[in-house]
Amino acid sequence: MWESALTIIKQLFQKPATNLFPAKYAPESTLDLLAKVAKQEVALNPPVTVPPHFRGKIAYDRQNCTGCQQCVRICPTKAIEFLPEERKVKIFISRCCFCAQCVDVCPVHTLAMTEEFLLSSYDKFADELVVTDSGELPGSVKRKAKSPEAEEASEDE
Amino acid sequence: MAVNNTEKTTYTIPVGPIHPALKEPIQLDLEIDGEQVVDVDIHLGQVHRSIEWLGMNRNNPVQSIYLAERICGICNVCHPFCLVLAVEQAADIVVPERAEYIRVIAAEMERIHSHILWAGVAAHEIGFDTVFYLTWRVREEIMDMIEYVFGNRITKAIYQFGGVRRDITEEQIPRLKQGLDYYKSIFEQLRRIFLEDETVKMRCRNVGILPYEDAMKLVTVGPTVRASGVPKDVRQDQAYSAYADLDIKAITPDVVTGTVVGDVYDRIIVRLLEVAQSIEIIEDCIKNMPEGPILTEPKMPRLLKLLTDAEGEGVGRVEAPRGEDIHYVRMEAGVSTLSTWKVRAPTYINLVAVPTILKGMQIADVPIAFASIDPCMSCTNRAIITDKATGKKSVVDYETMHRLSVQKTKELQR
Amino acid sequence: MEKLNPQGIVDSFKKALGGGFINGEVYEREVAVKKNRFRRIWIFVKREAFHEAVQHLCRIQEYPHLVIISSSDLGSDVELIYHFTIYYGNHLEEISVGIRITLDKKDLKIPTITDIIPGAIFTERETQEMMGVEVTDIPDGRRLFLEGDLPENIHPWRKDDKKLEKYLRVLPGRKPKGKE
Amino acid sequence: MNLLGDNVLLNAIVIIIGSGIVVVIGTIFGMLYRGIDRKLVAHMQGRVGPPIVQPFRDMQKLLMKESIIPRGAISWLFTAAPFLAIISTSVLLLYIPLFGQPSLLGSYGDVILVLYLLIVPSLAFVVGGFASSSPYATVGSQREMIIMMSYELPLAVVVLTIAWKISQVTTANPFLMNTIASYPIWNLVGPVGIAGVILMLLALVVVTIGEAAKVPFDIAEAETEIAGGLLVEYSGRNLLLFYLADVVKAFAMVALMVALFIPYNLSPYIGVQAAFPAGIIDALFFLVKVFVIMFFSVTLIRAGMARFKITQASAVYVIAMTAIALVGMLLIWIDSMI
Repeated sequence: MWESALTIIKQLFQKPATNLFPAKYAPESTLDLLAKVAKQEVALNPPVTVPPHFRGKIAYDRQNCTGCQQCVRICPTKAIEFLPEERKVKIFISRCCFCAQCVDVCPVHTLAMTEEFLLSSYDKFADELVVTDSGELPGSVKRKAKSPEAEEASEDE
Repeated sequence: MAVNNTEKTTYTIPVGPIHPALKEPIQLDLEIDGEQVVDVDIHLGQVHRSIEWLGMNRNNPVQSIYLAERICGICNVCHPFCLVLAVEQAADIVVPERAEYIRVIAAEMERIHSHILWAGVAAHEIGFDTVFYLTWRVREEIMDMIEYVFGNRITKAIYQFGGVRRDITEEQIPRLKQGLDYYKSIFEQLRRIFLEDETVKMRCRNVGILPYEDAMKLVTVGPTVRASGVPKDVRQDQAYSAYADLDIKAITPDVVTGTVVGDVYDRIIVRLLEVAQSIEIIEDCIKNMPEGPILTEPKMPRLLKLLTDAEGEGVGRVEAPRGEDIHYVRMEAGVSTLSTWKVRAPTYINLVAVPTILKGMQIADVPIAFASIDPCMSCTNRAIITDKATGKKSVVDYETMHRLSVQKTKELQR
Repeated sequence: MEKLNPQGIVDSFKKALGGGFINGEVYEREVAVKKNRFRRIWIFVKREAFHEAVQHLCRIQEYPHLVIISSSDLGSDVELIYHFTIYYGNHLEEISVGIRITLDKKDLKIPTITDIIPGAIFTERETQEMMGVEVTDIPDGRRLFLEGDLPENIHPWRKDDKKLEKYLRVLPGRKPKGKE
Repeated sequence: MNLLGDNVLLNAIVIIIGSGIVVVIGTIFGMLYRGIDRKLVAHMQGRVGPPIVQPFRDMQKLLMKESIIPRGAISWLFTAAPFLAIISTSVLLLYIPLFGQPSLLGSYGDVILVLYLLIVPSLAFVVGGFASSSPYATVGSQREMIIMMSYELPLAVVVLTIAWKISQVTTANPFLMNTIASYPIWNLVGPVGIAGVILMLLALVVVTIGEAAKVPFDIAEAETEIAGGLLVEYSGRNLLLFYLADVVKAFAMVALMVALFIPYNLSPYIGVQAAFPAGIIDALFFLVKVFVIMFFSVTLIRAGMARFKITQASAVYVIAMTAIALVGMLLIWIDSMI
């Protein structure tokens, strides 16, 4: 009994461990709060920081993609849809299971995992949940240079 | 209402299918007489998701790893570990030693977080919410370590046929060591809170006893059987992966109390000591982890081709936090999916022992006695059905099937 | 009975079962850096000698550890494997013993072993409902996982059982694919 | 306030309005103390916890929610029970001296009536539980009855001892709440008696948790065992009435503890004689006293212990607490001998 009694008294005066994201208490009306946040009158408490290799939302460098469909074939939840006419892909984040298998398998490294994890939305097919193009990726191998990996990957199929 | 013929009227009190204590989709029909539990009947199948069927029909083996990972929210290292071991035996893939060590580190980190999670839930079952919050706050440290090393708190996506997908680099090691030291420093306080608190002893001593004989006869596994004195532990008996190099000894309660009663209190002892054991195992693995590659076949197309041509069968047995977990896999040449995939989670077998544990208990003891086998229902249920239909012969498309089920629910409500 | 090596166990089975014993296989494998041995035995048995085989295994070790019954559909017949392990309890001593029986699809019956190992009740009930194998004089033959409203004659693990397609929910927004 | 003198009509009106005010203020402070209690327990557990006005938000939410009556329940009894609970706890407030002032009806009712009024809400809970025909509620009601009976014993022993001690000192009716408030027990006993009174205080602290139905003794509404026990079928307005009854009963019990053991007022010591400021100071001092008692008897123990089983709980009351109370009585009796 005394061990827990000691701990609770100590904790009474220590800072609580709860992370107060987004606000300390539930607001009277969430819409007003979000409106104020949009007008920068109120700042939300930041969420818990994520480590470097965190696997969050996918980023897709559309311009560099060769349309080899390896990612479409390997995706466990069939979250990547191939667009035959432009030979590009579209990724549905609502179905994605964040396993980063497509990132590993892509021969030209056009896919990468960002650190964004606030992905809630009312509509499965909303814009922020369907990744079509997220621009230049730091690590992606330029297609124009026809890197050796790309050739070796294509004759493997 | 199971009314039996004795003059004393007993009535059935349903615990489940969704019960605030169990938080798991299982239905226990307790037949009680006053406050005494006379008989228990178990109903399963409320959350069956046809994982085996998907593995046999839709997914290629690599995709099935991520399916296996989602069999259970807490123990999501043991299922892919089993599947990977089984398929490697079937397709005869050799795993590099460094990968073996990283796999064991992942498994032991999961055991620490799973046991501490269970300790918190057990404290909540007996109404000791302060300890519940304290334990889950202590658990945050291991979750941060897992997130730092594997990228995600829960779904670690580290297992691959023939090794692991990411390496534990040199600069990640200090963060791991710092976390382990934190656990060593706080372990003494946790032990005192759980094992020396009068109210915990009052609620856990001589509650939910599983005698040695019954534990052997009912083939229970994991901490539940070790608490009854049976030294059954797959890491010790049939050492797989890097466990063969480490000398693991199955933990039984007589290490601390000198006697074995086989009740909830003993299960707390076994699980707490296993957390300490896991800490040592991780340190050993980090110390003598050999250098070298982490994946025998990094090229995915070639790996898929190798798996499709594989022929044979394999049995993967792993000591999950809740007990022995086994996957039986059979592969046929030319078939891209696994032709047979049998998953047996530890709770599946421990459930058989639940009636023996619960008989004679008071209702107040049922949640803690049942939670003491650390049930994980999502592991145990894995079959088929997603929608109801009235068995019509013609092909039913999605809309009509939906209309049928809506119509059926209306009938039930009337 | 004192500890036997894997080959010794196979011979003792052959002696005990006589005609019912079809074949015995020993499988060994090195594990991890220190190359410790990992051993498994497959015993192929006829259905008539099956109950006797389990009793013989109980003579080798008083309470063998029954892991699971796995069943696979091989087209014309079904193969049941009873996964046991014996000599558990000390370091690297455990041997897993798999007793395998092939049953013809026309008469899928197997005697129960709950009289020897009461813990086998759940896995027998699951084999009964998933594969359609009828376990004779099983103490509690109710369905385990597929309670409720699934019709009785559906056995999900059967390869030839296409009644299941009807229950498949096709993903919204995607046309239903052909027969999977 | 002895208003019996002049005409009866005026007197009745004053009492009606007075009791209305006392009940409303008592409920508000009861809710505030429940909010403070939850906030303190949260911080003890390392959490931030809800704001102090959370009980008022719960009330608001429950008022909006629909009140469902289960098909198998005895509907009239099911809805009558919450009203019985709230009425008896409100009346309880009228008899207990609050905010340092003598209680509104102090001269009419005495301690025995207060003890009786403490039982009626528990009875209402039990009747509500049995009326809702759910197996969980039935088991919950059985437990509530057992707990109710077991903590009556130590409570009765303590109150009788205090009344007996006061009767030795004055000729006025020792059971009247006002006489108890005017003769603090601590000044009447010698050193040996002080030990007895401390023992009795300890027994009454444990009884307070039983009355407030908090963790070690909240077996009747054990959420993890019988899914909310008594109140499992209640929702909306009915649940709100039970919630208010529970809050007010806890507040009244702690106020009773203050009246029995710490009836002192601060104003004489500071020398503030004028009626109005003295009243304010006494009221504030009363609130501090209630907070201290609530912290040590309910909050601290609720955060530090696990829930007992029904057998253990009644054993604690019938055996342990009764023994402590009896030893306390013995000491006081011996003290009066010396």
